Amino acid sequence: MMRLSNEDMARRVAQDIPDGAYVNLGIGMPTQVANFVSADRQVIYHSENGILGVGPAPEPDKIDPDLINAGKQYVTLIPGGCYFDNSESFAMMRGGHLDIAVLGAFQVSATGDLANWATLSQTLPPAVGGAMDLAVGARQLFVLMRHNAKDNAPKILEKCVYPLTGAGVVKRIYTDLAVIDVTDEGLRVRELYGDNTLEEVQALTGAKLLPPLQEPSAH
Amino acid sequence: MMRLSNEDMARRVAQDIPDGAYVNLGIGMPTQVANFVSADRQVIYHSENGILGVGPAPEPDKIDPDLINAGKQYVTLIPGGCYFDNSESFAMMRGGHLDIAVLGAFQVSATGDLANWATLSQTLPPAVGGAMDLAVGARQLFVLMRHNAKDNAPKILEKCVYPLTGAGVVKRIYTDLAVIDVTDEGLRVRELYGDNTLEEVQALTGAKLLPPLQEPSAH
Amino acid sequence: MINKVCDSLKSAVADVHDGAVVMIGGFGNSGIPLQLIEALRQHGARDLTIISNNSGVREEGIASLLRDGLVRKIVCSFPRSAGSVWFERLYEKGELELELVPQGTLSERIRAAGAGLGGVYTPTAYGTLLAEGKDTRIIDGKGYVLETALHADFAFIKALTADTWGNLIYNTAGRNFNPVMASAARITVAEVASIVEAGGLNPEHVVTPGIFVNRVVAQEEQQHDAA
Amino acid sequence: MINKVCDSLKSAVADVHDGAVVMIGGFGNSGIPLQLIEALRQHGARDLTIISNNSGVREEGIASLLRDGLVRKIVCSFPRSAGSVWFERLYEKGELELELVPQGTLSERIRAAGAGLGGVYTPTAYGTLLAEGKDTRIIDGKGYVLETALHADFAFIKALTADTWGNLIYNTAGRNFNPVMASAARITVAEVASIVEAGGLNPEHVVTPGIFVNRVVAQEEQQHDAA
Repeated sequence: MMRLSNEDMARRVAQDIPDGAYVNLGIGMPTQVANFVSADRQVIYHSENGILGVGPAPEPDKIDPDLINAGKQYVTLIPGGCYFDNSESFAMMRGGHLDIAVLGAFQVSATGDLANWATLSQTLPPAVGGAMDLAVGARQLFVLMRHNAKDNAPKILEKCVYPLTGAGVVKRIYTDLAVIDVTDEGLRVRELYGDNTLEEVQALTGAKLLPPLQEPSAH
Repeated sequence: MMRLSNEDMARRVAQDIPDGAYVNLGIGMPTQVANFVSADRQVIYHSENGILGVGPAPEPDKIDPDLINAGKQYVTLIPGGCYFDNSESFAMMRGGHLDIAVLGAFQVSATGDLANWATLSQTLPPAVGGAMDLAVGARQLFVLMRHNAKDNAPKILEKCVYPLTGAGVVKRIYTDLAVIDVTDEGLRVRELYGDNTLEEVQALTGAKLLPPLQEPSAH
Repeated sequence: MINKVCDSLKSAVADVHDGAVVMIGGFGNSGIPLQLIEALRQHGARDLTIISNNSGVREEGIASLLRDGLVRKIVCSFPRSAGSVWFERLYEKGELELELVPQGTLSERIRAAGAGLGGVYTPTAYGTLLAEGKDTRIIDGKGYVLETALHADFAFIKALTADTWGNLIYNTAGRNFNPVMASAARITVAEVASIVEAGGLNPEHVVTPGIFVNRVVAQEEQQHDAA
Repeated sequence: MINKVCDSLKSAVADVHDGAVVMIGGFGNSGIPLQLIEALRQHGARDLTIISNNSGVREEGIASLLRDGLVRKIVCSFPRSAGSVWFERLYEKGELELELVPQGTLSERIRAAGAGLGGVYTPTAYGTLLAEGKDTRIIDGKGYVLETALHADFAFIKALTADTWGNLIYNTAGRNFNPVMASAARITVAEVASIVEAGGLNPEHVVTPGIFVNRVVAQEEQQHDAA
């Protein structure tokens, strides 16, 4: 089977970020998406700590210690960006002003439930951050994650086992095997990478997958 | 009986505005209070449309059409003042950040209910503005009004007849006859002007007045 | 590439439909998008719901929409002021629905919509006529009224300067309802005195981030027509 | 005459009592009032409730208060991060109470306190563990959770420049929780890099109006002690 690298997964999501979009990229793999958005598109990245227009990492001698992204990395501001406080930042997120949020996940359910903030493990104290606000607020919530956990357990399930971040919030799932839409009918495969078949991907998935829709004829 | 002029009533309130206070003065007579605050006190006037540090009227050639107070009069900004939007302005009012608000009133009740936005007349369509927000939010709400209506009807009543602006919100009433505190025991006269007697003022008042407290002895 | 600048006031309001809910910024005569209102009047969409602090005076601003019979309902804190003749006339004839909202509750309900909240518990109006029929709740011994979010199809606002990405700064007390309304409408249109390139505003000084603004239009030379 | 400037960090925190509820601004290492936190640590008030987005890393900031055993409870969105050893240690031993709040709900609850609201209905956390035991409500077909106002005795915040009346401006993303916390405490203390006279800040650029700030204190020369 064809399995995309993390980099190629981020590249694939980047193709679906349109020109002019306001986008929040979650901590970790989602942050990489920005590296692969086509240079002919202007995308405005939001960071929950209070930035619109997040730019690339600064030169080492140009670091502003206050100017970090949500992952606590030093960043810059692009021309046309601006700053605001946390309550306004989350008003943007919760109020449906972001076109797209891309988040990682532990599990996604057939009805678009997202679990990405806690496992069932009791060894770590909990922490939630801004994930729940993004989950309910972004106009389109994309999940970017490997199709299976390290032990090969499926991460796409009929019902999440881990505590939910949000219920019925995920719009599309990008994995290393496929792109899958969450629809009213259920999980519909949108794209299979390489020669991956629906049956192969289904075997690695804990929820029923629907086949891709036929492309409508062009006339 | 001694009846203060409107100007002297405003002057009397001004004596009770301390140095450093954040104050909102209602439209009409209360606005005059600012003219009489002692020059050795710095008082920061708030205007509900989004100004802290309202200054005097501008010279005619210095008018900024956007820079008006809540009464729609042209004003200026003093050094140290600032601008903000309406939602932040009302956060200040509602959130208990203003030390004092001075409002006019149609009626005040023995328990500090305030009626100043509507009468029982059906001839005028209603309008409420920011009075209800000031009423619930200011740390101390002073009412400045003539003791009696034009037809001599008392404006201080056991219970307001007109629709309420806020319930149990008034702290002190300044009229042309007296200064009256709203206390847990009831309305207590704080100060009688000139030779006005409690009996004379009581006769013009629609609620029971308690006599001034004896000054505590100095030792 | 992002460019939110509209080439005319007319095109900036062209998609306002009959029955639209329209927020209009301003307080008294401060910070009102008068040219957008005039474009809306000429556009002629009817049956509008207008959300604004005031209702216009004489024949100006919102008053001109009322006069032309374009408005079904007004959501307002202080509709009656010296010269608000069209509001008073229509209201008395029963031809205009009024939802009277305390001023701070008006801005807070608008903010709630922009911030994705369903509603807020405010102490304002508790125990008064304006709370009748509304849910109330005692929290820590104090009474509050539930006020729900107030959304709009369009917000017409006024700012001093925009950049091409819709970031806005204002002039003095001209901010008033404009920033909060920008956040609460499906389509926000800003009338501005001048437009600069993206990057032309200091990012520390931006008051309304461009994410809240869909269209920016420069004020045109004032036409002194007799409308 | 109004002058909110404190002559020392020590005097700025001197009245923090045992059991106080203290908000502390900052996000990660951005916009944290580190010198006020150190002054608070030296002051030594105990049994504190700390409201902050994070819990400090290594021995720095809030982590130093945890290490010294001054904190009873922490209200926080993301207490666990790389290096948050003191939080993890105390939490696992059951010596620290944690109230976990989604980040946007944290700032909205703080704003509600500052704005005099009793609470807000937020969609965040609806249908999740973090809504358990809380009132919920369906408004226009969508589920919301009631979140109540979060007040504090003290807010310690960090800004770039203050004037003597407490008006504040910030540096880039150093704003984060600082402006909203300023509004929600009985006493707000701002640690700043520089102080100017009232009138020295452009009134259009002020982010936190001075009415929300009780004390301003300039950062002192960094002492590289081994605390």
